[in-house]
Amino acid sequence: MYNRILIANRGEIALRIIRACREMGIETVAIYSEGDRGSKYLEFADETFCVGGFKSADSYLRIDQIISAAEVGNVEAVHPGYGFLSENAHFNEVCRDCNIDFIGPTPQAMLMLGDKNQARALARKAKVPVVPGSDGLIEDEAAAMKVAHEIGFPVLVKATAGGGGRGMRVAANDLSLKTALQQAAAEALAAFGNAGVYIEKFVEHPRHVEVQMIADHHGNIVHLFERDCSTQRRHQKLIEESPSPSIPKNVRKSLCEAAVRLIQMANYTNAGTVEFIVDRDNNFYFIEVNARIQVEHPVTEMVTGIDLIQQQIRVAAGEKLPFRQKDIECKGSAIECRINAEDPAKNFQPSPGRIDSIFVPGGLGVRFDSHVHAGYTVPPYYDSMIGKLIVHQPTRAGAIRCMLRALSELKISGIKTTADFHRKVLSHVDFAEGRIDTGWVERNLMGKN
Amino acid sequence: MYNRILIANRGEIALRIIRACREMGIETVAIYSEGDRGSKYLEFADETFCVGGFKSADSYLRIDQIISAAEVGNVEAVHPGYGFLSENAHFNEVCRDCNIDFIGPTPQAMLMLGDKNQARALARKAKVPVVPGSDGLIEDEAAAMKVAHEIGFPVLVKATAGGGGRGMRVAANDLSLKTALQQAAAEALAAFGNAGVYIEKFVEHPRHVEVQMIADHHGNIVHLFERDCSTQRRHQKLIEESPSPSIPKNVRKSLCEAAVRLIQMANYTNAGTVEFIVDRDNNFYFIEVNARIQVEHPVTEMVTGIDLIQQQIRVAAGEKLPFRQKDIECKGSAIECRINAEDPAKNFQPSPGRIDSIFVPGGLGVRFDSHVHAGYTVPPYYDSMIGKLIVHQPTRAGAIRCMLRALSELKISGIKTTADFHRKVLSHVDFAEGRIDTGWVERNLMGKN
Amino acid sequence: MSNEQNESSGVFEIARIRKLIELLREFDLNEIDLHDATQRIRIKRGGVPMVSAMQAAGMMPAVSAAAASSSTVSAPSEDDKNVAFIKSPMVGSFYARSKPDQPAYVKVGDVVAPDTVVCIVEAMKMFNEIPAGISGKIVEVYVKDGDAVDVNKPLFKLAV
Amino acid sequence: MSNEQNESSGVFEIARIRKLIELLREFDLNEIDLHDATQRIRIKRGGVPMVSAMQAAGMMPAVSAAAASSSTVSAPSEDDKNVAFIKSPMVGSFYARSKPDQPAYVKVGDVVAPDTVVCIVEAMKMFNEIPAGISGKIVEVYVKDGDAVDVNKPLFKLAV
Repeated sequence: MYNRILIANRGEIALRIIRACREMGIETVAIYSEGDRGSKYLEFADETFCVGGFKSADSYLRIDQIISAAEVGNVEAVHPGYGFLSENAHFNEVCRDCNIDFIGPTPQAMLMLGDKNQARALARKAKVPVVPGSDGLIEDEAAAMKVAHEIGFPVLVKATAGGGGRGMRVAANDLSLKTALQQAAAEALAAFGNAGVYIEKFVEHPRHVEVQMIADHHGNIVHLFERDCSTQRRHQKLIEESPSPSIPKNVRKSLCEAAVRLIQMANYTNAGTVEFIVDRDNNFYFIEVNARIQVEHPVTEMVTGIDLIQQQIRVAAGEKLPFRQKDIECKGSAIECRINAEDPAKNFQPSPGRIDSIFVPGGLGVRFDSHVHAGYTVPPYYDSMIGKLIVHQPTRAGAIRCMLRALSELKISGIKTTADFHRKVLSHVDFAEGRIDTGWVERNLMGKN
Repeated sequence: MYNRILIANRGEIALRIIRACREMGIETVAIYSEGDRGSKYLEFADETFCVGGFKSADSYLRIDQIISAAEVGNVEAVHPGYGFLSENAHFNEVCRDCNIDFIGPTPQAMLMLGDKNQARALARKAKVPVVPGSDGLIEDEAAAMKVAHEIGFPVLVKATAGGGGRGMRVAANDLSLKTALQQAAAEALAAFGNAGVYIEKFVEHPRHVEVQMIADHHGNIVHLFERDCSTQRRHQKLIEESPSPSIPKNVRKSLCEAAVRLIQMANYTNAGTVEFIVDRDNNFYFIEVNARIQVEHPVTEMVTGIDLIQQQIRVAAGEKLPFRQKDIECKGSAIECRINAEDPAKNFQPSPGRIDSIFVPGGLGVRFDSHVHAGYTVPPYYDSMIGKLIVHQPTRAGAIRCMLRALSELKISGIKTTADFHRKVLSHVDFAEGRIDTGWVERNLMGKN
Repeated sequence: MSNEQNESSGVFEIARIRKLIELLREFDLNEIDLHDATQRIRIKRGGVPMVSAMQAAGMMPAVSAAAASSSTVSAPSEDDKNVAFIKSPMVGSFYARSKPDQPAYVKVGDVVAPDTVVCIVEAMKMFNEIPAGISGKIVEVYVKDGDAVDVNKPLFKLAV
Repeated sequence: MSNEQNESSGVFEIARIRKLIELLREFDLNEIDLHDATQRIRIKRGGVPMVSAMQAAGMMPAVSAAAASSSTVSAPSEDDKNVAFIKSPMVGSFYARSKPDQPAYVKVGDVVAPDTVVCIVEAMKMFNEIPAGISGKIVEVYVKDGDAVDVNKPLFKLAV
């Protein structure tokens, strides 16, 4: 097992990883930008290095500075968290070249799954259903038309290098398809420096269901059941839960089995998430693999009782998974609300600034993963998420009541947060009855705050 | 089920009860003293009444004011929490006379178990082992001598109305017995207005193990396994855990069964705790029944997944227990550390005052039940406990590591707390190996801070 | 604290603030935070979180009389020396008159003596006559018949 | 209350605010917060609480050059106009000399020009020569051979 790990991230996930390491007796080296200098959570690390300026590009994305910190800090491994360099295969490779373990999959698996077309091809090979569409990039408008007419409108135009909804357009007919192709390509070029786009069937009112996977270097692959992340705003997840309230047992079973097949086919190791969309007839289609730990991993930890960060570290260090598939149980119901420093009344514009006061919810089944505290200043340079409120109760109805209670206790002054917005969602009958799809928030709550 | 409950308590337990009620959809009426006026947790209640001045005797012990608040507040039941009036049979009775349910046992059961001699007699009847000693009060010195010589020195002189170590003396021989009798009687008279004392065998290096019980009004009695509360300082519990690390399976089984027999014999209803001491040969002896919810109830909630406060309310409202004994599982290991506003360096003298800043620990398996926050002022008038840090992990070793991690995160400035003292205990090999008895802290840590 | 304030002429007086800051310095404090019912002076060094207005109220001198069985009368506050309050000594229901068909014990404009009964607070089926406890002229009544009141709830405002 | 309000209608009185700010500065306070029933004057410095000395340094204009390959030089600070700092532009190991057998590039007392090499910071097996970036006289060296340094870590104190 490692003696010392560098955490190439910030905020709540950096603290989450520090916590796992402390419980494992592993020393931690934290990096920080000028924007996070002096943050309380850095005190919990054994050593810290400033890797650059306020902007991510000048600090948390500076591979050279981070590697230097890893060398000077004399660590054996790097945990990338999520975002920033977590899915950067080059960084992954550089770490390994410097004889520093990268806590995550191999660069090869990362590259393959990072390319949506290769991932689709792999899924087909693994007999995992994918959304019907163009196999590979669209050469020209004519080709696009041909595919669109084969699979039928509406269709989705997606950037091959895209993510988070950027470089994505829906087209309902030939005319809108033309514009969609141009816009998506332009947006993708700007955002990712890659204009390549492809086309797929647009699934209406889809639910987002993903399967948490973990695989060791000894051929053991285990799924930790699914998470339902259908409560989204502009393709950004707001609320995640496990188990999914809306898919039948048999669908759940085949969903998890499909995820296992795909991970096996990809020779994937460490933690990863296989994302699917599920249509109104409970047909599910593979979307992508997130080759890293995810923001919403705690809901899986709550229902399975397994510490995913600790398992990531053990797997990277070469240990065998301490459990088999049959040992994994999904107990009760867990829900997570992402608490963002945003103002729902102003179309969720970021609300950075000083937290004058905060009351942290507690009690049975309540977990608040956050690096903030009274007196903490939310910097304007990074993601607006300041914490994750998670509850775990024997029943989903109980979990909803517990979350509503906890949200009402989470009083933060000085900045605006999304806590009250979550209360609207959770107290809605559609949520209670598991009728949320990824467009629900826009259709039902936007412009109604 | 009730629509509205009054909470006849303050601080963390008042908040704990508010939380349970909110999750059950029950409105709460909170009472407060001038010493707690403006406390944040009161905002979470639906209505609040100031019942008097800073001192407990002028507020939280003012039965007349509290009953008035219950009537004006139009509640159907009162939850007394722990301490204050929670074991006051008179208050219990007055509530019922005013047609307000008292969430706890009947006044009769409370009175009977509140008297140590009646409780001992009852235990004998239920074939529950008790510490050998005088059956009933000691008339005079001669009688005391006689008993002492029968059961053998050392003996313990205890006040019949006593508690928390007050009115308690150890005597190793005839001479010390004489003084012990006088001191104990005097102290008991002063503290409880009752000079009655009795004698029992002094068990050396005892462990304190208690069984959590709950019984409904339909004859269903269930035990929720044991708690080990051997880590004490001057008979005050510091750390509690479940399961006990030091008793064998078979002893645990007969301990829990003995508790069930006693509760049955007493026609006891609602939540209660049967306390035992366990000697070095794992013989256990009944000590007393706490006829109320206890400070340390959360460790039982963590390992069983059962919300004890909610169950108390359901039972009081006449519902049947939703589980049978066979449904109760003890999963993993839970530990609680009482965080007190005390200065271990100054012999644990109270350290009230303003909390300038606090960082609340979080992460998987961590629960912090507290009403305090940055800017909260700990009043000097009441108990010094400001919160309870609780962890739950699959293994006891993991729970200890998790607690040490969480304690190191719990940074409070402005007042002194016992957090660091707990770290000393938890990192000691004797704790790791379950070798703690109720005298361990004094023998090993006192005068060493 | 109240003395300090009574002598002063408003929280904005620079000379006093300078004195306070010098104290802060001399004794190496983090914060000086003075307040009464309506005024506050707060001087800080280093990041320190908030004090809620409610807590501030909880610090008012008057409340020390909380559990008295006669009405509690708040010390005239520094900003307005001519005002006092009659507060409820207990939790209960407020009644301005002895019986529904009777007139109110007192009304705005009435002059009361310490032993003048000003209202009834009903608690546990008992009707407790509340004396003014101070001499003065009623200038405002804060509660109506049947209102729930608790300890130290202001009932009447008096000009004294 | 009404009296108070009328008396101090001058929260906007610049002269007093200036005095308060001077106090804030003179005694290095973070906040002055004054209010009564209706008015408030609150003056704060430093957006970020829990500020460490490091953090203060981090707030200096120089950090904008954090990722540059030349050394960052802190702007002369308010309190001492004649002092400047040479800070590390990168994470790495500090070396005062090019080779173990060589003398240090600079020592206390040396006068440096902006392009004078003052040390080496080794990062990823590369030896980066760090220029002073400013003219001045070395008055203090903060680090020793082999010390780990990170971005904006002060290396030398200069009299300028």
